[in-house]
Amino acid sequence: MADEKHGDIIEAPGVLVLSFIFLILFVIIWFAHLKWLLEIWAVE
Amino acid sequence: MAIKEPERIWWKPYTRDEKIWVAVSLLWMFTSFVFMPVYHFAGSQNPPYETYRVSPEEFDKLVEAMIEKYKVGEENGMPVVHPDPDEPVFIRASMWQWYPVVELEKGKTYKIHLSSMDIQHGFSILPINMNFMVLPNYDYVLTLTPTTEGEYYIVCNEFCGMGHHMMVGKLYVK
Amino acid sequence: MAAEDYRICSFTGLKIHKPTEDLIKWNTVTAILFLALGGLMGFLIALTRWPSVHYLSLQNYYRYLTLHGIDALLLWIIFFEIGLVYFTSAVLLNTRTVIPWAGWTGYALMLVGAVFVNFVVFAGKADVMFTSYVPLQADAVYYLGIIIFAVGALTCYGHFFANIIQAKRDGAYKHSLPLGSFGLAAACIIAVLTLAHGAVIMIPVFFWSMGLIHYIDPGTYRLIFWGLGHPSQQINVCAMVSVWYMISAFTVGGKPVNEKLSRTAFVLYIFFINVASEHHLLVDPIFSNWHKIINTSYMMHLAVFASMVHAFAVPASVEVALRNQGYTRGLFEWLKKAPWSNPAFSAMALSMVLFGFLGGITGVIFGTEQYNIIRHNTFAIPGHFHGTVVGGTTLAFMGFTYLLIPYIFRRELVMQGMAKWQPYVYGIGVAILSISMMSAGSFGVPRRHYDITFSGAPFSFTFDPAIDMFMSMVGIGGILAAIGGVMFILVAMGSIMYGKRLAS
Amino acid sequence: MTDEKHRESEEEPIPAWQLFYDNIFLLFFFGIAIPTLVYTVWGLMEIVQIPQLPIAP
Repeated sequence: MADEKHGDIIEAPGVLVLSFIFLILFVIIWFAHLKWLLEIWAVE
Repeated sequence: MAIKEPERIWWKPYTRDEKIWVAVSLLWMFTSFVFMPVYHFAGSQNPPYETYRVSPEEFDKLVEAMIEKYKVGEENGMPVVHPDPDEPVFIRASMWQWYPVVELEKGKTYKIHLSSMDIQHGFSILPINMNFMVLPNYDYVLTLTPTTEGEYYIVCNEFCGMGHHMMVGKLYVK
Repeated sequence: MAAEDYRICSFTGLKIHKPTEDLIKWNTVTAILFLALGGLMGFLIALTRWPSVHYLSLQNYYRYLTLHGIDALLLWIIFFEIGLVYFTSAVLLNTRTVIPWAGWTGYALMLVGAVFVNFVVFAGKADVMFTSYVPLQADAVYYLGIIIFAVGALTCYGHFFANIIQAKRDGAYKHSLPLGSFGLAAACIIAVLTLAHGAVIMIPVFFWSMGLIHYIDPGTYRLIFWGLGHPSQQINVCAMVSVWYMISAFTVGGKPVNEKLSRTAFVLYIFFINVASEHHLLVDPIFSNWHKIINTSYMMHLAVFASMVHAFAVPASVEVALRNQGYTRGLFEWLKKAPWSNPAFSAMALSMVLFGFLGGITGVIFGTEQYNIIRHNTFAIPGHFHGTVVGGTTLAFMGFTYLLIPYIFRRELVMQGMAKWQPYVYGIGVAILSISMMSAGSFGVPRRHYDITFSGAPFSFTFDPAIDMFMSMVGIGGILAAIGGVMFILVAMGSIMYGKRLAS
Repeated sequence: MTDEKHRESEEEPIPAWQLFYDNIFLLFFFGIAIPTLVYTVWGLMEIVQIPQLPIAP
């Protein structure tokens, strides 16, 4: 591939979509744990 | 190829998909990592950090003194104490019991001291599911405010020998 | 070096040095045998945690659990990684192993240590779990075995550096290591740190177990032990990621889309992933919040970012390669046309999915100091690391074994029909196992626990009835994973012993 | 860095970051130093500074 074009192309659109699915799941699971955390007693 | 030496200069600009993914990953990682220090100041559930050295003998004396002062009954042969919220509470771990049974008042803040007489144990309050480590020769002080009433159980969740599965204690919140 | 010591691999065109080939063969076969033993233990443990089966006796449960950790987590993975050390530092560079006798010495020490540890645990003198937290004490032979094994492993990991220095002198590479070797370099750097921590703590504990030292501070032990225990898993992560890149290259001709991106991710691993050891100490007394926050938050997230980069870069290398082969229709034609019946490829793909979705996400969450309060030492933790180490590393290494059999052992795979299905059976089994462990753990079910009905306890706690289903699924996932494991052992050992010889 | 022999034949200089990444032993140094200081040494310093329990009998 030509170097000057390198910055502008999307080489792996499929993987980019899959990666976003992964990220969305990550965020959902993370916030589910925040909900669990808020249910426990106060401790410090 | 991952199995061949790359070309002489491989330090090249990113493609657009790489830039997008790097940017969103960094953004999400940034969110997740500022959560810890921010919640440390803003939130009310944080790992306690108050800790001291204490020998098993000293700790045992503190436990016995508390039982003498605040004992209100017995359950399954184990003393039940109802300590004053201003006073420290001591819970002793040993193979294989949590001693004694403690009654706490809802909404009051307690200093709960945990230490072990012998080996390492895991302090797990169920079903609320809060977990802390208990080490011999160290005192771990939880500043705990129970916010729901009921009967709770303390289960050991660090392997401590063949009686590990029988190491269950009790905690009341009234 | 005489030219007749080399042969040219007919599949890859790589130049393979005879002593290197022997070292890879012996380390790989030993690894597979320990996987078989560790897997058997894991199967029995899963059956025991299935409430309606509850198979093992109290004593055997903890004994086999200790052994499962040692054999499956330590021995299988490290022996295999030593094979990878020679593969990436000699075979990939078309050069030789510089000091074969050091390789054999390391191998012998590792084997002796491994046999010691297995023997003493089987004999019932070390029911201490993988972590052997002081003051819980095992027989001195146990610690001695671990130390001998670690010295052997250090010799072999160190050999990587000797090989690449010599390779550069010989002109085998000019500037940069191939990415596969670079990943293993990261693994070897982490290995040196890991084994140094191991020496610092295991040698005093060995003297303590003989009565020569009277006291080992449990807090110090935990700090240094996890300087050994968690980084040893980071070695696996680096080795696994470079195995992903190599499988992508060998099976579909994938090349890293951007060497800069992939190498940056490895460099972040080298610098920052080791401080993630702090995960284990988040709800310990002793350490200040800032020690916990700096180590897990600021540092660790840079390493997690690196994993997210690899999670993109490896499949992207596959996509780009397949698009170049003409599968360009729509977003996902390449995915449909990927070689899903090639067990090396499917093992790599499943390994990435399981590592990322199950192990990775939960690892980051459980490693956050606040979340750790609700997950520490619950069954969710083994759920997490069965996602990373079993679904991720073990499956990736199984996939790589399917490549080593033709390239190094020069045998054709036997039972190819079974080999084709093996990664799926194993992967699905591990996924069920891991998900159900994490679900049960979110209700507070403890790990390393013989009986969650607490029979004989002064007070008896009853879990939410939902956990019965999850704990039964642990058993079912365990059976499925065991079937997948047996399929792997049959195919791998069958091919190594009876596969059709391939001409070189 | 021993660059001379490459520079003879090839004109474009190799970027500094690439040279850094290729220097396995420099990476080795940082890979050992960072976790040892931030995790181990700092942790040991905290362990030795833990006070005695003031209310101990």
